[in-house]
Amino acid sequence: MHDAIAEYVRDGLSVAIEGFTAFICFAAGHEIIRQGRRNLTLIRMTPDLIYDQMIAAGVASKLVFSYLGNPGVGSLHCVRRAIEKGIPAPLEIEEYSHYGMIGRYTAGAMKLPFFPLRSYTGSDLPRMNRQISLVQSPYSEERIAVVPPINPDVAIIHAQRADAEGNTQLWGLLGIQKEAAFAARKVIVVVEEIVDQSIIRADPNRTLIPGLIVNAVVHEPFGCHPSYVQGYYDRDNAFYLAWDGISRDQQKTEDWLQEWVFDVKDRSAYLEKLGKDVLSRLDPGDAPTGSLNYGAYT
Amino acid sequence: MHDAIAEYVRDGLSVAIEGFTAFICFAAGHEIIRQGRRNLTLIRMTPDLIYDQMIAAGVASKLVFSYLGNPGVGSLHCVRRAIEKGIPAPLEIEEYSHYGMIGRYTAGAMKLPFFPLRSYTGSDLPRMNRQISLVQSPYSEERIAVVPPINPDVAIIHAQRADAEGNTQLWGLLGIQKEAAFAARKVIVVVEEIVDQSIIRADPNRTLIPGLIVNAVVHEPFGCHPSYVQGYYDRDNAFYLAWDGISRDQQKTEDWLQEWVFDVKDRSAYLEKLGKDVLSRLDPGDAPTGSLNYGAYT
Amino acid sequence: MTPDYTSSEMMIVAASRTLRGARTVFVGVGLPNIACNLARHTIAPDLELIYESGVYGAQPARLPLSIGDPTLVTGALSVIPMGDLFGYYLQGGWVGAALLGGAQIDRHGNLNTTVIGEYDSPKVRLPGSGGACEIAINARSTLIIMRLSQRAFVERLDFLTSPGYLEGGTSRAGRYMPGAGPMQVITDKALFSFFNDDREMQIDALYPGVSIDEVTAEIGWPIRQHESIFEVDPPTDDEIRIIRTILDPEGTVTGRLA
Amino acid sequence: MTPDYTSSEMMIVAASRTLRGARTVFVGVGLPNIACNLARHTIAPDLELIYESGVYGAQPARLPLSIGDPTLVTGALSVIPMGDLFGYYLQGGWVGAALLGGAQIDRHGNLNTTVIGEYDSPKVRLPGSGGACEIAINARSTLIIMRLSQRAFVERLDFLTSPGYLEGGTSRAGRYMPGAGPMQVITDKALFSFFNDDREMQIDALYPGVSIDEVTAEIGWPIRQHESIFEVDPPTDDEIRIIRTILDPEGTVTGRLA
Repeated sequence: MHDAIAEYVRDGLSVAIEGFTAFICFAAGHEIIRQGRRNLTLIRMTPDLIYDQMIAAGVASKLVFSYLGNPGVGSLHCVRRAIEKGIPAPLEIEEYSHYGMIGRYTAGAMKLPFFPLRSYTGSDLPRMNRQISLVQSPYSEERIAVVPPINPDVAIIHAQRADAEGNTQLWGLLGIQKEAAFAARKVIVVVEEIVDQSIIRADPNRTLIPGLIVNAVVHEPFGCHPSYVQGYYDRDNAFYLAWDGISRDQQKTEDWLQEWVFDVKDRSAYLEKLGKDVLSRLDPGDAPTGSLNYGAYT
Repeated sequence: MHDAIAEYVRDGLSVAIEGFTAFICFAAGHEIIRQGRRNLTLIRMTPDLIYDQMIAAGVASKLVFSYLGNPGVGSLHCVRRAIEKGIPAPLEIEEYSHYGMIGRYTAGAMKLPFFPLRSYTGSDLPRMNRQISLVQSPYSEERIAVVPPINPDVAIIHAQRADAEGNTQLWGLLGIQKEAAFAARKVIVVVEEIVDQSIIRADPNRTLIPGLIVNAVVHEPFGCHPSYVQGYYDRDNAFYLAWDGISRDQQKTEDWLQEWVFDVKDRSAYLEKLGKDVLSRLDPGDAPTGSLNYGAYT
Repeated sequence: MTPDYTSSEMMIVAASRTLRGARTVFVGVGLPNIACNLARHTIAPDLELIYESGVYGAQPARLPLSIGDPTLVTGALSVIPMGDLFGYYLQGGWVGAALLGGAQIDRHGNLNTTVIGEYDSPKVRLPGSGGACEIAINARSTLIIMRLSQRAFVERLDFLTSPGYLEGGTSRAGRYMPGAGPMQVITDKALFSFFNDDREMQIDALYPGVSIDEVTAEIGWPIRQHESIFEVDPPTDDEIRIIRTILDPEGTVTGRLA
Repeated sequence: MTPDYTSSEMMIVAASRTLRGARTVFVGVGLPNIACNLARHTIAPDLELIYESGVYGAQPARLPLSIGDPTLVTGALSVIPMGDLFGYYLQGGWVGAALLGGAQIDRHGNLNTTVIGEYDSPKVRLPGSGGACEIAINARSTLIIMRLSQRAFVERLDFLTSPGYLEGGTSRAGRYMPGAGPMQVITDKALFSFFNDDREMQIDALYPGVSIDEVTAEIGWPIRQHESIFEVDPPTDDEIRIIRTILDPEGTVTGRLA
């Protein structure tokens, strides 16, 4: 992880750590904080706790997003503090709806000049964000809203498993990870397990991201805690609740960052500090899919 | 099958039997021929043998497509005869490239006024098909090609399995089936197996078509022969080769239709006539996926 | 006599009853989630829950903590990329009803979830649209769930995030907004609709024991009243039993919001 | 001395050699399929095969009979909807090289696969574009494989299905055509390129034993010649062995096309 972040996430670049509620790679976010990156443009539909922490640590100068919330809990206090009071530093924002962000990633991935969507009619959003525009349909009177492509410099995607070349399989909430990866100039894949390529090839419809577009594969078990990985561990909701208290205060937030990010060397040290009890509390139990037949066709 | 076709496929409607090389529901096509439908608009990226047979039988007055071929073999002689000589009846055509057809289905499914794609520049296709148009991007000088939505009256999709409500799972070539189903006004799903809903729910990422949009579920094992169903049976390539000979002659074609469509009551009778040896020759052998864990999360 | 249910429970029950016979509902967590699940247990047994996280036909084995809870994935009918959910399901016209909320609402059912104060120097920065803007435009109808208060029911929004009936009347017509707009506003004291030519919010019904004055006092404009306001039936024993024993046995939602 | 290989085998070998070091190739069945697999066994071991049917990284266990053969699915790295293949892979810029063919080609590498004669009253109705039109525009480069003949190498196409260099020169520039256009035309007698300012087809190399006159006789316009035409190396023993023992042991492709 250290090397992948050091090589691809440079000061001033745009970075998308994606995963909707699930698969949020806190390990990568913490490593970016630890390496002291500055002036990043952070892109994410739902900034979640990971960007709350990164913004509190001062890595970002701009945020592109569609929903600011601690899911199921409340506000992202650090992001609000940056927007409302410029603490620890002013934060430029560029704001869309969910489908607008989805459209931006999709257009970026498909190298389209724009993505059309039925949204924004009557809303104040286009007034505040001039990137949202309109296009006249040649087939009717309709003028439809469009958003421009987005191509992050780096996308970081967490998944259950990949082979050594980065052919990546994911099940559960697929979010916008495929689109973000294809839209990005560089892709870092972080996985719970690195598996033999034969396992990937045994179920090719499950492959969301091909190794072709992947620049680095990082093996980082429990890399999403306190977020979750379907079938591997549950969300640590106690932490999401606790963060609501910690994050209301900049000093308390900085103390937390010191203890849980700067003072731990890497993800292994973080997990050791967290303790086995927490991880075993998050065991999801079993719900197997069963096996299918693709046919040998020899 | 008889009832689903009788209820939803009426004279003069537009029908899309989709599936790219794979999952082509010959059982539905034959039933449409048997019921003597007329003036259908047939929509399909690759008309394949099924539309060759249907057009030779005189069910269609128009064809919307992107590639006319007997895959891996050669021409579709019946379609050519209709276009070149008006036999058995003149056939209007409306022609796109593959991505153009994909875009039409996608816009139809997403209720978009148009779908933008980087194609057609310098090609004669837009001259012959005025539906292909251009749209000015608000973000650059680019004028990009667009195609209009298509919404077939009926889509017929074959798959490995569905539950009784039509929640449908499919693995192998996914083609454009999801888009065609969502674009259509009515959807008929034809499956090799009807399974308990718990089997569908055990692997929710595998569900391509939700029962919500399905009007009829038909259980028709081997319903795709001579096409194939991944993991269930192989393509009957001997028939694809034989068709090249049969289809060169309208009389021979009509004799074949008499013998294999009109003179067999339904798919069971067809399979019985075909014989067990053919079906066992098409057994694909085993290539299992293995089972995954979604986690119980109770 | 103190009623043996909380105002949150009454809201849940009222919301669930609006889903009678519905086939699909686009749902958030918390109170709306319980309302939808209550409807499945009572007057809409075929109701399928759709979450913007990409889940269709969820069957949660526990109370979901967010719209991205893994318990919504396991056992669902279909789990898909968010682009498919917004493109094929929502924009495709397959979302029957959608539940929305907000920090502010105006007389035409327009919602603000973006900011209190100026956009560029906000007093309170709210979450933003999420999917609400396109849901408000594309869902066949929307149901709005909010607690009554002068701060929330305002003469003028600080920011229009998600359109209701815009300027009222026929403002939605001819603007390629496929959905019909808000059908009902469900609060902790009364139910409102927009069933008039101006598409202006009106009091349709009061919860048991609530007076008109208690309602109008919480609204920042002179609220219209339907000519014959009725009283909502209180929760049935069955509804309360399902909420308390099946849907929220620990009172996480009903307790917190009460 | 009769050479111990067929012209089909020479074409396959020549096509495979153009893929040296390539990472991805968009491939059809038949001769192009064998050429790509030969490249994987020889000079492009990391080459991944992409099929428009939605397959990336195929590892066919038998000779595929069509681009939709189930043997391309089983054991592939990824199998996806066609919209993703055309949108994310092809238009996204991830297809390095693509093999195309056609019934007619002109001096600027434009291809006709639609019709011989008038579009509205065709002498021969051909298959049409399939994916070729967008492949010709978006693939980083294309390789054209066709047998030489006066009927195929024509002064004027009956229909322009898939653009090469259009009117030649810089015609592709400024028209939002991300791909560079045709790099090479591989025939049964000679190799051609477009490496000149006019982007006009020129003879670069002859197969062993083929004369310039045999080539020019099959081309419907005065064909340019590179100033130093070279002779292509004949197939190596290894190349022939791989074709005959591994890729097409029954001679289905090499035999049929020979």
